[in-house]
Amino acid sequence: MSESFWLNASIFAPLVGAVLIGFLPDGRVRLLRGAALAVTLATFALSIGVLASFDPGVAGFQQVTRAEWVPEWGIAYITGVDGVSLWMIMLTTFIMPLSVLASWSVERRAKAYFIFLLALETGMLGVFAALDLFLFYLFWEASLVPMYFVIGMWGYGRRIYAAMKFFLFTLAGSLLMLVAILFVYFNSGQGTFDYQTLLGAPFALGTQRLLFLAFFASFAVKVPLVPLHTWLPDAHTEAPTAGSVVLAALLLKLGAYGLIRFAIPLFPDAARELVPLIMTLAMIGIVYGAMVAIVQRDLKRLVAYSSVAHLGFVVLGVFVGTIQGMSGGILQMVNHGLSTGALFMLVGALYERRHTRLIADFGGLARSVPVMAGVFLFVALSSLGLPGLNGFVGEFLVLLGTFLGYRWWVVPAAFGIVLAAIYLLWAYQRVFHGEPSEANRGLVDLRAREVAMLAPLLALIAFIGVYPEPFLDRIEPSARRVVAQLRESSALPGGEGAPGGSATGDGAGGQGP
Amino acid sequence: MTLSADAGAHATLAPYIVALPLAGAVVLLFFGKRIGRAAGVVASGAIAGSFALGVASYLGLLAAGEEEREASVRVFDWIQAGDFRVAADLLVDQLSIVMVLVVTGVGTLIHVYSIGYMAGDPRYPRFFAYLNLFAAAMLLLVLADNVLLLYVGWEGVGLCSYLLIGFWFERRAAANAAKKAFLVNRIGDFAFMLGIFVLVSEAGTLVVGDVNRAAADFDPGIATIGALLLFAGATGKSAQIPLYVWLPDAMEGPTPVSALIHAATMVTAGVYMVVRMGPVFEASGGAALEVVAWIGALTALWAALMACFEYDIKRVLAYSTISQLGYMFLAAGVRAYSASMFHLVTHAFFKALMFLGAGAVMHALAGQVDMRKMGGLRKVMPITGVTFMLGWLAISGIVPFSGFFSKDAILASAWQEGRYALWALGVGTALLTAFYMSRLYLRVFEGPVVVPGHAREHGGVHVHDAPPTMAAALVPLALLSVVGGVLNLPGALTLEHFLEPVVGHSEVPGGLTPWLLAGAALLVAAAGIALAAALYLAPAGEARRARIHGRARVPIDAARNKFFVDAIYGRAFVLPGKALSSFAANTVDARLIDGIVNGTGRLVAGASEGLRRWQTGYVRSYGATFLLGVVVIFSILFVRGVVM
Amino acid sequence: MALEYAVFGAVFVVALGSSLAMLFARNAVHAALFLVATQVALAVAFLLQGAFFVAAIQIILYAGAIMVLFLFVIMLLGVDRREALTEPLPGQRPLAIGLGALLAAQILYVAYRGVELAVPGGGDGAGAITELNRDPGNVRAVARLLFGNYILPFEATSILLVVAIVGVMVLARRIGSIEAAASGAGSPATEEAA
Amino acid sequence: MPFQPPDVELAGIAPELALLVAGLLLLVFDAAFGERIGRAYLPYAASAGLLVALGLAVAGWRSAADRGAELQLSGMVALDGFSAFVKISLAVFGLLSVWIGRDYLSGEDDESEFFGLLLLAVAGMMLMGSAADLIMIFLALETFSIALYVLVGFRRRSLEGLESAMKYFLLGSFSSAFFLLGIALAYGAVGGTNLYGGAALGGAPGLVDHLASTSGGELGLLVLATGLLVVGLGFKIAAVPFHMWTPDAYQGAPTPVTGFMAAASKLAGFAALLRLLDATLYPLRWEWRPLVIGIAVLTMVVGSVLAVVQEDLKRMLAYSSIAHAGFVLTGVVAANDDGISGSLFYLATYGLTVLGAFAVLSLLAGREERRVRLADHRGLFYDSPLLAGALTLFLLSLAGVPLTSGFVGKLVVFGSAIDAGYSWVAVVGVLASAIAAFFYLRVLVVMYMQEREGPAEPARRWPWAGGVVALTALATLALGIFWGPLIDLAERATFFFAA
Amino acid sequence: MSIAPGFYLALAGMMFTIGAVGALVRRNAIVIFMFIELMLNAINLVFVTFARVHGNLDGQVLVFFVLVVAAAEVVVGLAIILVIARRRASANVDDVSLLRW
Repeated sequence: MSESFWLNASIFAPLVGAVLIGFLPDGRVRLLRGAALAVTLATFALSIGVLASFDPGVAGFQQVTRAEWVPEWGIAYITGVDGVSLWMIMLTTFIMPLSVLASWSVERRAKAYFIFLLALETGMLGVFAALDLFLFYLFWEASLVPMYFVIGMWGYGRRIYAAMKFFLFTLAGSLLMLVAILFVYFNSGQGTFDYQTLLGAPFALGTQRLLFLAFFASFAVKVPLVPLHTWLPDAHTEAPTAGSVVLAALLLKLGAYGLIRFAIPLFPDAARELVPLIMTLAMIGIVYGAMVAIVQRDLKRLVAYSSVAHLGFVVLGVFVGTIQGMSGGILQMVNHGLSTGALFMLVGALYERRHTRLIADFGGLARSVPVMAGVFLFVALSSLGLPGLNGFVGEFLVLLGTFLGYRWWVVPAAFGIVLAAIYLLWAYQRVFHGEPSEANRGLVDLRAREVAMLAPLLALIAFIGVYPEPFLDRIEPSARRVVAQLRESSALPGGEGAPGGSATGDGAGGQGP
Repeated sequence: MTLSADAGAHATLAPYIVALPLAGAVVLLFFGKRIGRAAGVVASGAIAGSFALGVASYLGLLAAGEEEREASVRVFDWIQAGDFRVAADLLVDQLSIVMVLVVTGVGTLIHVYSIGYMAGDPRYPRFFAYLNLFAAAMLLLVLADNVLLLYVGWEGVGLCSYLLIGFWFERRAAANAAKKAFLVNRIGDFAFMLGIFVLVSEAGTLVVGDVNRAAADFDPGIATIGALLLFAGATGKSAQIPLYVWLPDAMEGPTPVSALIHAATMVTAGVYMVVRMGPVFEASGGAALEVVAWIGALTALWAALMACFEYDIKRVLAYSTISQLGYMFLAAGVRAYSASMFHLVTHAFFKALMFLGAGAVMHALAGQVDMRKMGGLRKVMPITGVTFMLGWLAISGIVPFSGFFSKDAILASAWQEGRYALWALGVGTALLTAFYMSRLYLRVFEGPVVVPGHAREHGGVHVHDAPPTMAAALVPLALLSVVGGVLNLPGALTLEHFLEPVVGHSEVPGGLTPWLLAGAALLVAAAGIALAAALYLAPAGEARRARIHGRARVPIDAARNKFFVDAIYGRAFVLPGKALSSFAANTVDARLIDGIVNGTGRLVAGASEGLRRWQTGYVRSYGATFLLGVVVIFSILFVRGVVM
Repeated sequence: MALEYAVFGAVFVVALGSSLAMLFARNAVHAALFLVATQVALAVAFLLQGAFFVAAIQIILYAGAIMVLFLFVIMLLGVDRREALTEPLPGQRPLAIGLGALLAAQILYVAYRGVELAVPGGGDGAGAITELNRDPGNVRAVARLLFGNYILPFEATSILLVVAIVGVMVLARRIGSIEAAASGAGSPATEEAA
Repeated sequence: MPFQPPDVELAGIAPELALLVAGLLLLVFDAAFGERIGRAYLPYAASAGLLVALGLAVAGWRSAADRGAELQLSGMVALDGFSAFVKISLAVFGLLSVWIGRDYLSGEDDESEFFGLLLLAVAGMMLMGSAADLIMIFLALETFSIALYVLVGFRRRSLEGLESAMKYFLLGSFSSAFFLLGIALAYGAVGGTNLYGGAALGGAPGLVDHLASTSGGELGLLVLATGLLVVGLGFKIAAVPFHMWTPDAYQGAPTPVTGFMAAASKLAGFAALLRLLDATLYPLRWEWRPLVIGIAVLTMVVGSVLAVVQEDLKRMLAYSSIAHAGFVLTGVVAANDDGISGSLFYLATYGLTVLGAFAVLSLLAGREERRVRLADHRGLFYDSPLLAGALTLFLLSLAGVPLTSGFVGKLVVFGSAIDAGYSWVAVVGVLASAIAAFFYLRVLVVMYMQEREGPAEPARRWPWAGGVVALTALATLALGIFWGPLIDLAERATFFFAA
Repeated sequence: MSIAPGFYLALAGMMFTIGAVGALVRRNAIVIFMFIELMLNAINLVFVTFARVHGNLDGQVLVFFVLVVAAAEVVVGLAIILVIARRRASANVDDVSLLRW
């Protein structure tokens, strides 16, 4: 069994499972659920193999598979992991069984539902593992379609509008990326889509800028960065619970991952030049997302906007050009996946009980469902970055990295932690505090299944908060590599580059003088 | 758990000091329902165990040589990213052990008190879980060897404060107060975090000792910014101007919480932190300390003014706490760190005592807090009355109670440093302190017996003294309030001498001056008590009060309305913030950005609708379009190919 | 020479005149007759340039066969039908005329420079044509080309014609069945022409 | 000068001849015996003819591969990889159309004419693919155009059908006139109408030859001719602004014919356009490129935008076919090998996909063409999951979603444009595809996310059309994943005869 | 053949344009079609004229093909027009506009 077995098996296990589920009878919902759960759990088990055989000391890619696919075009099936993708893959395989658990209330057309969900998992895992630009794009788009159906077919209220918006937004961005990928292919002179080969391809700064922006358009939509974010609240709000969980916990990571994996390493000079712009956007996202979240009336929408703010931290960390920022940003991707995923599960659980998401309809739930209240608070605290829980580690590193790189630029971003406390605690107060109204009395507290789907998340939230080392250890070598790409000028013939000298000067190596 | 080889033996216990209450909290959170009534005992046992371990550590520390008293223990590596490394290290030295003893000691008493006080509450186990969690966080805060770990404890206690203020979350006021406390603290923490960044970038480390050693080389400007940011954090946690507003509201929490968190321990975290990071503050070349001292002095006076006109006994105590914390900052600001710590300790004793006494009164009067509806209670609840009286005398600064010594130390230090203005502010505050505390004490416990109507009806005869568990907490605290002063009596065992290795030496006045200063303080205290007696105890007090009120209606009303600070904050920050958020959500997001998005869609659809009219259905107009295309193409090529 | 100019002048006037007349003829039959006149004039123009065979089939096929077909259909639909000369489509007429004028101007310029655009120096192969017409003769020369180089297009026209025939068959059957359907369903009668 | 009859080599037109023979036999046989023996054999016979033609086209591919490209029949046709590729594709499209039409027409009394005309139209299109002379192109164009005029008007008793036929016909002849004027001007410029000419044809004048020996301002007339030729072919491929007939004709025509037009007629038009612009007139590319870019951009944008509000599925697909013409035009603009092979690949895969889509429509709408409005397909997925699934696949392919052949097609044509330095055209293209995605998604929304109103109308159980759906779905998927072989073929097909 | 080819081309050009314009402004389908025939005729003149310019007969042969095509178109076209005219009792193309937008 070769070293790369686990990775490839993890990628395709859900797809195989989806095909097999296709042969099950449509009406047997329990059977279908069980099968989907089994497939996702098996995938998780396989991905444990990836984690186990991962060598933390290696900065480059490991467990690499390379198989020719369309040799005429230099397209190959290349997959591999590094410290960045490892955790994204683990997060995906970890979240998926939980989102299957969160889909227990899906009774209608369950077969199609689980098939889409599993196809989606393969798509996302493929994105995280692909080391060939073509393959990457393939998986990237392939992850779009199942989600479209999940939102559109099993969503609420304005699901069709939301699904359309989601699809078109993402597609518009990714098509620009496609053009850029093709441009790279044709103009690199390498005749290949192989990511690692293309890394060194020298492009003039002006060209790089356009290419970077094309990639960036695609990723920024997915992240999402303000002002390209408006698909997100709609999609999150209207999607079924598991859809929101997957969207928030995993799909948004595709964008940030793309920035780290592709946008920066392929076009480092352009990335360096555009750092101020992107940082500004990220900061706007942090503050703006939080402010908009404060006044939301719909609980799910509130959580959705909190994602905008959180992902702002991620992007900020990625682009500040310090190892702390990068590591923190990557860790924050995992953190956000855990805490926001859990929040969406809780909101979904609330919806199942009360059939409303309006904050004003709730109140006093801490009395009627104390365990859920406690869990919600715990997750909210993680989300608002309480030290000792996971969110803090990521946010702190991001902010520290920002400070080391850019000093007082950090202030608006850091103020985001105050705003996060405002919207989360205010929402918590309105939902859980106070005297419960008649409708809010006598609700059922968390069921065993719900505990089973939340407990792993809570455990991990606490674990990362207390002991993030296993994560950071594996992230750091890869993060260091990307930071180096962002900071150093590549060997440009014209000697362009290194424009960000003053900006990145005093954070060298993460420490001041 | 690995212990570093060079750790002093006495530090080995430190992790367990934190872990014990933490374990108690976890056990109670998960199994609270099953444990039921025994929760109070479990929790008290956990914190008492911590206290015992603290004492053991203290003894171990005393046994160690002068040079080896500072010891740290590594629990595990926490965060590493690049050169930035933070470990979960705990530091045991003279300063932290003092705090440990105060926290666990007072904490244990309050736990015990709560067993009686909270009896009958449906969420009884949860209360103790939170209380234990708080103790753990607070101990982590004081024992942290690096600033980030301190920050963990710092926010941890904030969280517990939130949970406990909002313990009776069904009450809107409690829920609001909890949220307010957390948010105001978050603002402080935001500054604190920025301060941490400054420390990391300047010192390259967050280990307290290393930072303090490196501080000497800091650029004064940077050091000032860093120190002020840290201090901004402290103003949040320790309720100083401008972030004190949450503390009076925090009285919505159960009274033991007010005693433990909002009087004795948590709110002093800011003082502790300033003392801890003293060298950083000093590195700014005086500017930062100047700010600390002035903020402290002004807060002391400001809060005391408000305390003078408040009728809610818990709120009076809350303002008093703010005021006393101001004293501590005043001391720290003049580098009298040990005086600051000294006052911190004595204040913990007498303020906790008074809160618990107030709690006993409320307990007896079915939750009544308005002092106008009380009177002469010493006669019906003698233990509470007497112990409260001791606390009153202590805070008022009457010889030989503990407050006299600690307050005097602060004032003397200010004088010694030549900061006469600060000294004057301190003395003025002392007058007010004596006055409002006497007002409180005299109204509630002296004079004719007054019991609020509903308390009489509900339990008329049941206006009783505190139950034994509550009394068990009151009496030791009362004793400590009385004798706490000995801690700093001149001699080898003084607190000042003990702390000197950590906080450095501070000059005390010599010769006749200290006696004169002490006399002045005593005189002022007596004046305050006399004034209160004249207004509240004397038969003519009622008339005098009316006269004064008539003459100074405006300032008094202002003071009763907390000088409108809450309202001003509301107008200046909360409302505009909400408006801005609404603007962002409803206008920018929904109209502008989504408007552009949907507008693009509409534009395409509109273009589609418009363009389809072009497809008229008349074949001749199709032909016209065709011909148009031909002519355009022909003309272009004609110009390109033929003419040119 | 002079005769040639005179004939060309006549051709020019007749061809252009009857083309224009077509535009304004309200009656379809008149338009068809003007078209015949134009075609006859063109045949003369062919003759003037030595295209004898083509001139002949122009008369026979075009003016003879095709135009007869046109007239036949016009008759079938009713001769007297007059077309209103108002224009219901807004802008159609100015647009058509404007575009036509632009196009005509450009083509005229091309015609003015046309030959030199194609053949450097504006060569004239009239001599060669005359030569070919003498030997082997116009018809024979054309035939040689048609059955030589152009044999495939020539044969391909047969496919074209088959298609046309089959097409007309289908459409004719359409007419029958539609009329049957129409009369069967009692839909508006087809004989409404006045 | 004695007359030298030309060498008659039939290899170059063998598939056309086969179709001609098959078509004529079919017509005659049916006319003679139709009443007696019924018509059930007709689709088999038509399929047989097309299969023979397919075999001959493959043989032509072999021979071109073995012997290299050559001109035959006095330079009238080229036997090269390009023409063979086009003919193979056309034969396949013809087969699929016959199969769709078989169920659609079954029982009608003019089946034989339908199949006969279809075969002759395919023959004409094939001739277009191999024509190496402008007049051949014109004749081929007219042959299949006239067949299509009739086929479009094939719907019994439908005024819409007749109207569409008339519009198509009038505009078609109008456009023919311009195309012919283009030929005339080209003849004036060159002295002959052959695309190649020169030594290989005994010194006969031809475009390539002329361009090689002439330069500069003396090409003015040829440039004008190019413009008019583009107009004529632009009409066939439905490029804006010569597209106006498309929606009306597509909507009015019988569904199998619509599919046939979308797939085959477009391919034939592009075949001529590619040969003309990217091979023959390549030296003049600086003249025609801006023009074609303009047309391409207009076509992509107008087609995509106009499809957005369509409620009739056939009409929507018509506008979408306009947009697709624009996408292929980017490959024409590129005018490099990738552009040509990409265009061929695109056209081949697009044809399969769009035929599949129309096959689904014909299964749904039936002979009466009743269920063609968007709203008629609410909840289709729940009534006919397989059909809806297939249509989904086709629409996703048309939208250019990866793992479908449509994606690869876009990839190659946009890629070629980028390679040629026209990235901005590709950007316009992707933006147009983003708009286009909207209306494909609308169909998915209707099928999956809305509930049916009223009773379910079961789809027809037509085995032949169903088979077409299955085959094209398979092809759409397979070519989306393993597209190497086909793109390889298309690349080898870019071998033009150059004298 | 002493008249310069340009004159013939000019004549053809004007006729072609008249044909194009006429096809757009007239409403009777048959008349429209006649104008299209006029355009083809004009093209024939161009062919013949260029044949003369080049001194070869290819142009004259091409006229032949144009004629055939015109004939085929006429047959089919008139049939279509006839069918519709029978159905609608009108040869006015503006009456046939069911399919639009």
